[in-house]
Amino acid sequence: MSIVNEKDINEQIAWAKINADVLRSMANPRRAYWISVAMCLAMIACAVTAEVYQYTEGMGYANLNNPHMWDMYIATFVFWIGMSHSGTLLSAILHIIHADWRKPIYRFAEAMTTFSLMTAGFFPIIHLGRMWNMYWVLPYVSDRGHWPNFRSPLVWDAFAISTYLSASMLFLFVGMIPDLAICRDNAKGWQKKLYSVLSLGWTGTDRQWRNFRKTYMLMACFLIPLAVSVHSIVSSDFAMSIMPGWHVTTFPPYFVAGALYSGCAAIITLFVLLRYYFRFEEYMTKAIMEKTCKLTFAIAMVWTYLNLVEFASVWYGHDIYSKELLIAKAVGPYAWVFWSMIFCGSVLPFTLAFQSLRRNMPVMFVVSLFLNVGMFFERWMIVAPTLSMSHNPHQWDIMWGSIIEWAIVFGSFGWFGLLFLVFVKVFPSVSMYEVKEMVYHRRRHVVNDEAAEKFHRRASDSKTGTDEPGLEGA
Amino acid sequence: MTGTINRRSFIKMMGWGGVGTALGGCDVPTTVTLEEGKEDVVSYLMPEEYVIPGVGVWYASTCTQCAAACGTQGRVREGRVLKMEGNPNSSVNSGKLCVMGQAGLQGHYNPDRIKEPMIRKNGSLSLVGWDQALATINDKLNAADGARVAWFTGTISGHQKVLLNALLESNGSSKHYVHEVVGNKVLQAVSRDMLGDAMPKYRFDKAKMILSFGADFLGSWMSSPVHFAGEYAKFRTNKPRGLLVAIEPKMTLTGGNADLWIPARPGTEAAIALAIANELINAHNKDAAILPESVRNLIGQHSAESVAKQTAVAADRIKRLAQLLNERSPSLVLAGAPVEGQTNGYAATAAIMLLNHLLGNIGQTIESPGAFAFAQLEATTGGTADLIAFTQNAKDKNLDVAFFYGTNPVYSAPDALKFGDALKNIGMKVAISQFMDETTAQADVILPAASYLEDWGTHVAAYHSEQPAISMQQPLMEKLYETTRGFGDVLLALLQNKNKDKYGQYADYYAYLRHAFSAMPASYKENPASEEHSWNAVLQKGVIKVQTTDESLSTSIAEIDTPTIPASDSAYPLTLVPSVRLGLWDGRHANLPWLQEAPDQIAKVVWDSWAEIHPSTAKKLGIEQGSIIKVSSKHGEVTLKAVLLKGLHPDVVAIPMGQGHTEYGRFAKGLGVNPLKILAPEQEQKTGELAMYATNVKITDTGKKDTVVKIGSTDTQMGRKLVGTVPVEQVRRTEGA
Amino acid sequence: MSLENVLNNWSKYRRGAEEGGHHDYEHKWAMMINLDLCIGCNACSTACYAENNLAVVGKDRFEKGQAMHWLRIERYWDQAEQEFPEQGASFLPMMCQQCNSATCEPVCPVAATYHTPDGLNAQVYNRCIGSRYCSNNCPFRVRYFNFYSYYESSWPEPLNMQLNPDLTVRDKGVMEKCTFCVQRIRVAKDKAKMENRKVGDEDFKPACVQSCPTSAMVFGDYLDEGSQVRKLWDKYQVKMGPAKQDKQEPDMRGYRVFEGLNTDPSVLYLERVREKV
Amino acid sequence: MKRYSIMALFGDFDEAFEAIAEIRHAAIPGITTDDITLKSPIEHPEIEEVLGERPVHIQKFTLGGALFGLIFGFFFLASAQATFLVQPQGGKPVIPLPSNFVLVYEMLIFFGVWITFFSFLFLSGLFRKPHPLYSEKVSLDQIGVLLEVDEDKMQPLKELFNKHKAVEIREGVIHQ
Repeated sequence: MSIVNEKDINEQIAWAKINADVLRSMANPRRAYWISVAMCLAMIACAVTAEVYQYTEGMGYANLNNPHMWDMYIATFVFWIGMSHSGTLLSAILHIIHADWRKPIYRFAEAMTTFSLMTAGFFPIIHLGRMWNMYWVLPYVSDRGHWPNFRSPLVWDAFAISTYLSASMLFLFVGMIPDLAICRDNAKGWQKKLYSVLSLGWTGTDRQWRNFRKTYMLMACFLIPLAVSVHSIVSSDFAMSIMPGWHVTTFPPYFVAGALYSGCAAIITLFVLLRYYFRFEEYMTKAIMEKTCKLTFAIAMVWTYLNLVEFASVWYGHDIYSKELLIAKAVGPYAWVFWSMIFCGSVLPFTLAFQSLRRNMPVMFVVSLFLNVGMFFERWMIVAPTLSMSHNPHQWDIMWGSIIEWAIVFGSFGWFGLLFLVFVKVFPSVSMYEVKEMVYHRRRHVVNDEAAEKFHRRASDSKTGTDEPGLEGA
Repeated sequence: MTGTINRRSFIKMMGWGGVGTALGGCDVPTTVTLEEGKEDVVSYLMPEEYVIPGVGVWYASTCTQCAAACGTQGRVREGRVLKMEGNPNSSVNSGKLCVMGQAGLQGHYNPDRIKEPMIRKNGSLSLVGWDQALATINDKLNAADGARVAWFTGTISGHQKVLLNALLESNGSSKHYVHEVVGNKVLQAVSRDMLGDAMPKYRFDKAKMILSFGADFLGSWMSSPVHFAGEYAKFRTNKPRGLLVAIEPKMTLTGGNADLWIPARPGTEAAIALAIANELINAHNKDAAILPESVRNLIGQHSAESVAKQTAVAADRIKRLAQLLNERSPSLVLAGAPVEGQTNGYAATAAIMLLNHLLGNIGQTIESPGAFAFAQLEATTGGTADLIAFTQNAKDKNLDVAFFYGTNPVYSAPDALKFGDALKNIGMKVAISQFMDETTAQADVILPAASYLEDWGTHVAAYHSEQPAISMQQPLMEKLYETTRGFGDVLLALLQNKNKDKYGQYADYYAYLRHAFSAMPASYKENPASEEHSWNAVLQKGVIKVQTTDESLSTSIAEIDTPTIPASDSAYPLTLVPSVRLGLWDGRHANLPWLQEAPDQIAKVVWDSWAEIHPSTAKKLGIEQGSIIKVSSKHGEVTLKAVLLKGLHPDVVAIPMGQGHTEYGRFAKGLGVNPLKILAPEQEQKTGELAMYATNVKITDTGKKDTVVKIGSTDTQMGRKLVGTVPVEQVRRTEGA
Repeated sequence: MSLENVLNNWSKYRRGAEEGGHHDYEHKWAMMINLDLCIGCNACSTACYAENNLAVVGKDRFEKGQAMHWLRIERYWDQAEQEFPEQGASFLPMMCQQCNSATCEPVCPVAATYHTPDGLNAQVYNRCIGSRYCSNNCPFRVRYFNFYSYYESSWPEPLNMQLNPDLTVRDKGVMEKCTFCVQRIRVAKDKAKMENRKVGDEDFKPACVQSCPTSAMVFGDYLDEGSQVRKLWDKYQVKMGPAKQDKQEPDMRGYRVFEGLNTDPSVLYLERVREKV
Repeated sequence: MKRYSIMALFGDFDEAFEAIAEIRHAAIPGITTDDITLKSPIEHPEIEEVLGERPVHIQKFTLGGALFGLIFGFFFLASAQATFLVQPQGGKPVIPLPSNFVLVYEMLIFFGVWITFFSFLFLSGLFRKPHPLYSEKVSLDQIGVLLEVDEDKMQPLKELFNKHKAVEIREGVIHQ
């Protein structure tokens, strides 16, 4: 079949065109852009209104009650944190394993990481009863000799998230410097000033490139364990408790898998959108989409497996509380959420197994959305059922999110969208220099083996040459 | 408890307390400057001995939340009373206090209290001063024929009663109606006839077994819950541990703590009792000779088998009960409201009482309280007969002036009695009340009463515990509203109008009490030399223990006419049980938020009315938890939520009293329904009491549904060990119980 | 210098509860509740409302499950299968169990709930930021959160004059729970200190224990060999501390709720007794 | 003698490679690869290798940062816990290793990343005005070879560059 070994990218593509295309995507927004910005702002307005009301009137209006102390906000928090793992996966992991098909799409993935983190960060704060004291969670030197309680997974969260946010922002920024230089070279007026500052005087000298390469690799190496640890720590918010359904050993890997899963799904969504909006067909090719889908499918299966592991270990275990809860999840009032989670999370991904579907952008768009819906359900199923029926049956209670909660969750998507929209207009959403590298190397190694051959011979010659003394002086 | 206090410094302390309240309290103290000269600057540097800021002092008093007359002590800090607790010196409650007593504070600090006297001028109430109000009343009294003046009160005792009687006397009136919805008048009548004492002493601590026919002694029975709870504790901690069996239509608090709870339709208890008697005589050859011929025949007609058919209580179970009663001697057989509340309640109660005679419990577990030294102070307990009598009198236009105090007949009278219409025939209705309750709202003259925490008084418990006593009531803080007056003061004022020379000498009710105390025999004074000292001692103790002369009970068994089991009405197949909540009581506490929010002990519902239905009945009627249903009798209907409870006889629907107020302040108004309204105006033949358990009702589903506001999500413990239960045998082995 | 402190006391700071933790307890307040005597009358609960300024939330908020009863009487029917509950109801007064290995403590991000030298599980309102993790991690579900500012709604003038000045009225956003009437403990300890003697059984009782009409509750210092509560714990052969209880007489009454979770509660319950007729 | 800076721009990277290789082979005496600054739009490990050993030191700083995070992190936590003794015990020790390890791990990464970043900023010769001869072409698709040489070297260099089809040769006087 022809399409099977279709190239990830056309290596004959001219570099000037790469610059041009990407820079074009940053220039003069279309009407659609402004409409989406307006929509995002409207969504944010909803959330702000709801939050102001809740702040002044009290948390009670979020339908929280004695057993249900967390629910929606924390579920959404976990959801956004999960979303943030995609960028790291693509840019860091694929970078160190030299999978160069990541190059056209990692930039926006990384941006997504940063922005979903910035969104996630809101929720632990919003859900606080006295959010104006939130900084008490941080270990600052206080004249009262107060410290946070370092035992609390919530404090771990604070550490992990701040680390992850700063690290991934740096990673995103460092990776963008050469492109910012390109922008600088092509921009005029205030933009020129802006990019001159941002590009830190990058001129692409060999010294800059050498240090850049090393830095980027080192950061990637840091980011991978960090990403894993972050979601493990988020999972320990639950796993460290003694509550049935939370006190689960497999939670850290389960959360990480779920995170990568929702992240990948989100990448597919944005992949399709950018490809359509900015006509990036040449960079975000179907071949790359296919690779992304395969990756997603693999992760989906890992997630499914971990689900089964959890169910099995509970089912055959002797913890009556957890078992009770597991059954309640499947048949209780939250059952429909549970089963739609299973469907979206474990059944739907099989569409990714079919090439024809993988190559069908609209289908992938819809599927990816549903995958993320499933992931949201998963988060709800993690948080709510345990609260609704834990050890003491006297306090069992079923609760659904209130309008306030929904408004804030809704608005968080607006906030994320806004950040992303701003990003794609201010920064190159496709890494120009890396696409050039990709093209360059492929042209050398893949297309023109002969040239590559010659190249290498020359190189070796020149090496041996240096070893000969005396020539210098002559 | 407290250091010695004398009146002067006590009152001074009250003064300080007042200032403390003004400056302290809960809100931010306003900055006070001498320049303004508006407020006084109060230095806390040299405080009075009794108002050291931050130090709470306990003062003894008496609880009037129900008729039990428990001794209390209130914690006073910076002149505010903050917490009520039981007074250890009182043998009624020996230091304990029930929900109602705890919540008394909220009656005292209630935001809906009446602050000033009011007079109804052409329909609408207008504020007036005390002088004018009293003048109006006195004019009317002077004009009115004394015989047409009536007083309508709740249970009353102590010197308030003395003054009231004096007042009635001076009016030449004998019309004093005492009304309590929760009372045991029928039982009292039976006890008087069969034991020679209306209120004998029940010795739970001696009893090895208690068989209760609807006698909710942990709740409403003899309206002394705290006392009997204490007795119950003794009964249970005895060795061997006492056995409690409850036979009742709806599971009361007592039934909820029984070893065996047997549901019985109201009116069938007597038959069961007679069957047990039958067994005792025939199977356990108890001496039937003490019974009159007719009674023996009556018992003869009630074999376990035949009764089993009538009452659906298994024959062998009746036999077993008889056997247990025989083994566990001495025992106690008690009759309560469901038995009394029948048209033949007297006979039924008697039939149950005679089991005590058969079992020889008289003198063993039922003793005479002895003669109380101060008869004039003894409590006049209330019932519902007086309500009916009063209504009749009013209907017949026999009343010109009626005083209402400590009871709320407009609320508690069944619609069928047409009490409201009857009131219209009364020329002047005077209400001495703390709150604008339904009755007060109908009054022409309203006198704002001081709360029981602001008032002086003496009380004598209707039911005499081990140590009969006069319980002292003293103000625990200065009046919240200067314009309110204590009941005693009002009576005194009225008396002074009638009988100046005798009562003019008393500046106020306090002075009268001091006088009355000084008149008491020297034996009641700690230090006969010093009047002052003795008085303070009494105030500190809170009780004056009263000697009683030993007496023994008579055991006369009169004729008992056959207790007939009420025929079931096919149109109205269910019997209505207006149950009493330990908390809202007869509705008088519905305006106390703590009690509204305290879940019902059995149903665990809050802030609402509900109809308790047995699941099997509900199934038949297609009703679920929370269905909005109509409960209708021949005399009216109420619409409320259904609550499914297993602790109920299937032929019974129970609606707790206390809600359904149309007045009575923000916390009570418009909440739930009042089951008393739909009661049939049936009367107990002998005593004329209202037969409260003799109303047949039917249920219709409105199809609507609503959530029941309650605590507790599951009925069972879901396999966890939250409340462990062990058989008594095991405890006998390990603890020798 | 704290680093010095770390190095000097390293082994001490590494000690867990079973070795008595990093400091020795002055007192260990404990309770005993005889469920055979508990008649479920609510007196204790209302006493708690009066003593501890508990907010009355009203019908709607009660319906939403936002009630603030620190001490609630749980009622269960044990004979689910039978048509009538012939052995009556099972009442369980449930308040904060003051666990010695409290699960709420380690999860609080700001150390607003911690263990006092009295063995109490204290809640510092001022420090609480309302993350509500403690409540989520409490198997007894006895922590109550101020979802609203109740001082505005619950005590209309002059009801607020009843508020107990010995403790605060909590504002919205903080967690609260039973304190074993810590304000009474405070007063009693100060008094005892002034008279330089140990705090005894008779010095004070929590409001609930004081009010109980059947005296089903007993309170005292577990560390005081002479105290009534200690005698009872010993009598019923339940020890505080060890994860595993070994009773010489296994049939002896006395258990702690959710003993298996090993939170080591300070409240001992005695099984209720029923006689089969 | 005058000193010039000269930059040749190559469209074909191989030619640029050739040119550098030639200079390396001392085509023009006195000019070595050390004088060369390469300006390229993309990374060129393979071209850079002709420029000879040009070491990078970032990793050392990274290691330092990470170790700092590790050691400082632990003692920071431990001493905080040791001063703040009224912290929740929950039956657990004052200084609980498991939870501290989690936090120390985060701090290790935190400091590691930041130090790496800063060392990158300082070691990679950023924050400089673009060289006067800098051309936007470099950021597009051409590779530049920049040298600073004395007047006499200019001519041979130009020839060398032209020989290798330099697209453009820019030059400028540095100082007289």
